[in-house]
Amino acid sequence: MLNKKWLLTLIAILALLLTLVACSSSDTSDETTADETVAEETTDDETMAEDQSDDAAMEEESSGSAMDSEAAMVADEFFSQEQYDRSMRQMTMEAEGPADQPWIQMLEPEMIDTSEYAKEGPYTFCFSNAGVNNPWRVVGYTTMLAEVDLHPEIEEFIHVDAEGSDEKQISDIADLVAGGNCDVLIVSPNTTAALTPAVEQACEELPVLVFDRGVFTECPVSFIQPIGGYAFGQAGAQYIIDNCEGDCNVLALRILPGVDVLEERWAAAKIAFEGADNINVVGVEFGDGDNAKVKSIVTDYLDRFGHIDAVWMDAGATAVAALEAFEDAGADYPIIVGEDQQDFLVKWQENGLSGISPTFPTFQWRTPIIAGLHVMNGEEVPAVWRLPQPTITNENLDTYVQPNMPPLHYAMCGCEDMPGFPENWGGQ
Amino acid sequence: MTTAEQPILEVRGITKRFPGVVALNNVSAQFMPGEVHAVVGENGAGKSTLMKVMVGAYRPDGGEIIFRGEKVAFAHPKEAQEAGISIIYQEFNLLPDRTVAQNVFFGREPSRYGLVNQRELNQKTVEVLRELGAENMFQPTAPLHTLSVAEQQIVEIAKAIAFDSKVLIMDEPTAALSMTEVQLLTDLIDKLLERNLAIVFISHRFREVFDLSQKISVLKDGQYIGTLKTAETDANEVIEMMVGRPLDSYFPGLATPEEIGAVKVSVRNGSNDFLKNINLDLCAGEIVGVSGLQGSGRTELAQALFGVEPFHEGTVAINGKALQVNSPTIAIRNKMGFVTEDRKAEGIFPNQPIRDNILLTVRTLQALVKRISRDGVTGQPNLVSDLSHQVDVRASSSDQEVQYLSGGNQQKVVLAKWLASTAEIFIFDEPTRGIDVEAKAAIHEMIRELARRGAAILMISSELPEIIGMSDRIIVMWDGTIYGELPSGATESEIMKLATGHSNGNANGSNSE
Amino acid sequence: MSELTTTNNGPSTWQRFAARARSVNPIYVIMILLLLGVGYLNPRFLEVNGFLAFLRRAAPIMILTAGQLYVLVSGGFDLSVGSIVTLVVIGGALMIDNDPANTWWVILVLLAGGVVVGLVNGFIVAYLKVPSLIATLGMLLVLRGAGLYWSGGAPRGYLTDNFRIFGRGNIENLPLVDKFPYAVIVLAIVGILATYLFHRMVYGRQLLALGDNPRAAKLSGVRTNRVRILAFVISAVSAVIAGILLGGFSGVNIEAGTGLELQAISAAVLGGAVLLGGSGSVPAAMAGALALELLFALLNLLGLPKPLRDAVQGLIIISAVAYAALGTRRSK
Amino acid sequence: MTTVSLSNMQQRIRASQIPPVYAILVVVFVGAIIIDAIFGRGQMLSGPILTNMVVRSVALGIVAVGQTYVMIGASIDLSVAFMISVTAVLASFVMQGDPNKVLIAVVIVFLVGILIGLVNGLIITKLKVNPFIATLGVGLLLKGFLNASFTNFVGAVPASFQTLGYGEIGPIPVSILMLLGVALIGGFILQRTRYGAHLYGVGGSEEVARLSGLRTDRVLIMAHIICAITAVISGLFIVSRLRSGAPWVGPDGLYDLESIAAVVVGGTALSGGKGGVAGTIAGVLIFAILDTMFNQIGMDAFLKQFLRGAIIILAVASYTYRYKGEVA
Repeated sequence: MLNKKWLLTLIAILALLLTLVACSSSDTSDETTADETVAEETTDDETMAEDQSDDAAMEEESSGSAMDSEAAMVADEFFSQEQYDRSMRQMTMEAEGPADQPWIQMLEPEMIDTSEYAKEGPYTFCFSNAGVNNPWRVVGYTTMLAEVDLHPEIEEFIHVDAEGSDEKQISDIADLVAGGNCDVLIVSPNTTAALTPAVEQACEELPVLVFDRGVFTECPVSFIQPIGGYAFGQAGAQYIIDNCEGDCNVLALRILPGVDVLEERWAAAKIAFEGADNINVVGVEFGDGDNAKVKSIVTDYLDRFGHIDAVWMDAGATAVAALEAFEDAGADYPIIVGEDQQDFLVKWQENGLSGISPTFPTFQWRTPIIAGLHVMNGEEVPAVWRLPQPTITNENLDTYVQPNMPPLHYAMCGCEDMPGFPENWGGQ
Repeated sequence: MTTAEQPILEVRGITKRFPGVVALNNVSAQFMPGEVHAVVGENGAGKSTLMKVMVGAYRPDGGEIIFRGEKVAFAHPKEAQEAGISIIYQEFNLLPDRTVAQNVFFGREPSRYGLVNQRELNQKTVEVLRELGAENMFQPTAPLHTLSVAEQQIVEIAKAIAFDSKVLIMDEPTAALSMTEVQLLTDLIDKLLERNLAIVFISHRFREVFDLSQKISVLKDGQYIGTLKTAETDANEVIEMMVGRPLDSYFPGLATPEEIGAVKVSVRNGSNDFLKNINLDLCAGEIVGVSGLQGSGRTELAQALFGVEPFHEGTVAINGKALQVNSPTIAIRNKMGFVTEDRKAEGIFPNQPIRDNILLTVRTLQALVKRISRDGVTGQPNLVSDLSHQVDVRASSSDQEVQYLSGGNQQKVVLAKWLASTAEIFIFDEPTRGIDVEAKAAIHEMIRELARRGAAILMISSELPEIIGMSDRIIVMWDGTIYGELPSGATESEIMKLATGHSNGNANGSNSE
Repeated sequence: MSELTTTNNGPSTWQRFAARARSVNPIYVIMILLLLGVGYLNPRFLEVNGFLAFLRRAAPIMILTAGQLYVLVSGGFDLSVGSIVTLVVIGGALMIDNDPANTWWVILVLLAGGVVVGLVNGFIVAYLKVPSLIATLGMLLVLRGAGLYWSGGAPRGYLTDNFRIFGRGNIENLPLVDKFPYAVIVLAIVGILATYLFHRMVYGRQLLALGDNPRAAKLSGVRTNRVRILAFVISAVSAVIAGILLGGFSGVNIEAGTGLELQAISAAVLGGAVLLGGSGSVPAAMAGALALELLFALLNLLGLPKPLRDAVQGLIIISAVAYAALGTRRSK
Repeated sequence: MTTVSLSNMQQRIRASQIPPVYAILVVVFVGAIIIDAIFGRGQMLSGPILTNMVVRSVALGIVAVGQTYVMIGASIDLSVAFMISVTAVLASFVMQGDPNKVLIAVVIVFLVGILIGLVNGLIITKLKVNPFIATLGVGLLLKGFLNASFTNFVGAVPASFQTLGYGEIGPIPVSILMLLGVALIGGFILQRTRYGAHLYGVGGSEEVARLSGLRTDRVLIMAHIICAITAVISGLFIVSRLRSGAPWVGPDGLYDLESIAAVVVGGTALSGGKGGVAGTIAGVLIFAILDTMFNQIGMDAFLKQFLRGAIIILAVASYTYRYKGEVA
């Protein structure tokens, strides 16, 4: 029996060591990435902090470690200085096209010829969707279906849902291509890297349009995306930096790693925070988009640090949960970065918060259908169809609050004038 | 058999200790080829431990084992088997979802480079079965679960001798067999003796011990008491050696006519998938013995009465009131109790304390949301301790989990469970199976005592002496019917004739004295 | 407990104390140690209000674990509870339809729905004889699909404040504590009821017998199907209650229940429940759930990243079960 | 004699062991074609769609073969999803797109997989931890290890390695041949080797196996190692399809629960001792047919999930409902 006990202990220790080793090794790799990608002022900040008093040093240390934790890390492949610069530039530009129809506006378009794909109607449009597994995608997909209905020349619209699995989406795309019915293939990739080969294969057979998340290939006829994650992340971070008085404890909440759109948001925010001297990022956490987790995380941080002055989020779905954590703890509302979801907008308006909502607009789901029809008509489309990315601020908040819409409806759907609104979107 | 031969297997001064117990203390014995050597003793006397030491399942703390003239120390039963000592355990050790051949050669399949040679496997199986005279009974490729219990026993023996065994150890091989099947086993053993095997045989059934063996060794409390030649001794002498004192009588007396009361259970034309046209009356105060071969419908009769596999046709009346006993719950509500054959699988709750085992049945009569009384029921707060005294459970406390009790004590707990439910009609299926002599007598006494207090009792048993010794009336089943009824005092041969479907003349395979 | 022994010298007080100490489920010790650890790092946890706030957060998983224990003791698993929680949150919001007046009947409908799901689970296991691992796995998919289909993939409608009060609200201005979470009251009621039913009522004993030896239970008169189905109903209803609290705590969310089933099973096992049935304790299982939550809080306070929490959870449940398994073998 | 040969023939048919799940497979396939013909585009029988249907089941099929082993051994493995992730991540991390590193990467992932299988087996057999908890725990450990070390897609496999996922030999994709190979070898070992016979024995009754002189622990540990190996193969296939590995590829594919469901639908009992690879492959194909049909008729994803759950329950119930004993 003694034997078994020892075995148990041994395995326990082994496993613990394994995890510790894994953890520490990842720390080292973090440092290198951080060094490579992030401006060098950080190190100076840290050395300065060490000279201060014990308590402050503790805080600074934890802030330093927060920015060095895995959650704060930005992988090389997800950061591109060029793209970052492009986003920053485009945020200040006026888009081409009608301002009241942002889904057909474009920024810095490089038009390409598509006459090789021109074809007589009626058309079959195929759509390989990463999933309709969150409200953003539900609103987007509903909007896309409404757009399809606007065009009688689209006779059939085949939608295949990958249910959030890369492997399934690869098979789905192969199925659609093999079926031979599709005139256009629209892809909203589940993850960037994984879907690249499948999209490449599809490109050989038919015109492909990619939107929402990207792929590592330029073979699609057009890649449709709003200005992008950098702009989103930077806008929120900059608002916090500008509106925070004195030294400011900031909690950064992310959904999950590895999605380029989300990685870019954090990368830009990280650069902004590290460039500001009034910001102390006390934590960077993944909340999985789960309200309960986010609420628990925020509550724990409030317990740990006493006060949190601002919350930066890479996606607004859990913004309300984060705010409720402050309410429940009896703390003052923080400066908050949310998104264009109605529950957040309503809360923002009701409580007169200091907030900002960069958006990743759901109106982009209309664009692929429109682009697809351009391609079918042999009309020019931009190789990269860069859509504008409006931001909701304290000033224009009232125009986006729609009490008749469900709480998780996204205001920036561009769907208000479409047939079936608001019922098809769950409104009343 | 000649005694001039050398023993093929010998144990000398074997001692085996478990924490707190000396299971074997300096035990010695010799086993001769061509001889059946019975080892008897009460439960806990050390029989099974001795067998396990011989095949290397346990390592002895002292003493030595001599096999074919050489000292051996097996690390695992497999080593013993490879050397030529096979063991058949009490419970079937077969795989129901595998074929006969896969079972016979399980663990030592004929193979090359790890690949099983299927043809050779089946061929060898047929050969082994032929040696046992069973090659025509079933195919080597038949899935085991399609075989009858007796056929499975043959597979078990085939498995043991498939190796070129010199010694075959059988731990209660007849426990699950009925009488004709025991006869089959006897024939098999004769065949094995022709091959000059030494057979070591553990049994609680004296009939078989005396029928089969040439020698009897007795163990008591881990001590070797002595070895007797079967031909020169009798049951009384052996029992005296086993328990250390003479037992006057196996069985309590029968019921007197005035003790037998009104009819408590009455079945008319009862039939279901297993039973045909059952007509049966059970009276208060009497013990009705049920005899019959395995598969004759004995257990099915019990299950039908108790509502486990109810009668589809016919009528059942309890205390004169006709009712459908479609579930054990209904049976229990009508004051029936069922002490099942397989205590481990059907009787006890191993991880629950004694008290909850005893009180379970009475609690099934209560509403699910009734508050429990820890050691009893409302009005009888000390029911557990009362009943434990009554059936004489030996345990340190009623908190003790039943898994830690001996078989006899577990059976007493099961009995107490039914006493707690204030049953008046009891069905006992093999009530003393695998229980040692002393506990057996105690249980027999308890059954009779129940009858004296006015309970109606149906007792199924494969042991004819038990049937004859206990029953006020004997019914014999054959092929799903009650084939005949005999008064108390019937002889074994009378019972056997009915049990084999022959009301007169020579019963095939019957075993007269 | 000496009524059965023939030789009874009466154990000394010290022996009795030692025996009782040994019989205390180690999970309580672990829980208290974790609480002290958390309290050392953040004294707020040891204050009444801080602790109550923590209990409020832990209440859903503790309730879920109490319900899961019933199924575990019967010898089964209930993997569908996470989906039930999600369905409660989504369905609650849909049915309430932003009108606080609907809350009360919606809660009743949700509870009734829980009963139905439990009945179906139990029916599939008890009558169709599908092993519960598979039956409730299937039910997990069915409910998740149903919930999402019903709502079209995104919840519609808010959970009104009077619905959320159970998971989020406090009774204010009490003496001693200035606020007392409703969730803790719900937790206490459910905990006491579940404990009482399991440990003090006939049903608990029948359930233990069923899990320990189903065949023997049937032959002893236990209506096994009824007892088994009731266990699934209790589990499903506890999941509904947990869902109401969780929805109250965190609002509308389609991820609300994801992964909770495995966490509840782990917690019950930490509390000494034996998989495949026959042994378990409601308070210990709930303590297991609380200990798990405390552990997460501790790791968070230590600043350990989330991935390590998974690893530590894995390590701890393996160790706990191994410890119990080796322990029982030793005592045999 | 005639009766003997007749019964012999019957037994041969029984011994040829076409699992009953094939009846369900045929029904589902025919049903899917009919439904597709009515509501879909009637393309189910076209070559590319059929091929793709099988390719769809490669990753699940391979790991389900391994899951069959542990489940025949009356165990279960919930850690396969994370093993797949570990393999995918580690392989692409080591390869870094360099064809020369393929071999070393493959060796490493197999060693790691075998180690994990060994740990699973040791915890279950030596520490006597219930396999459900043991592999759940190991899965959590792997998850922690993965997420602590890698938060993204890391590295990449070289294009040559992607032949595994996308290559074709003649008209047949390499991946299908790989599934076929794993299934055949898996089935062969179970049906024709001593080890297979022993595994059935250990699953049927550990007691019997032990008393028959088997080292049951080793047999079961081996089953877990085999399962881990199939998870590694599956992971390599997935990473070759995805070009790069990420920690979530395994759990996102639900390979743990789906492989168990496929095995059980294929007729292997949770209680062990019977079943086989042939049934499992049929179970996997049933899921693939349903998936393809749902895609073809444009079924709502949520309804799909609903139906998948219902079908798992019904398929298993079709074997079990006649059983008389108690099931938990």
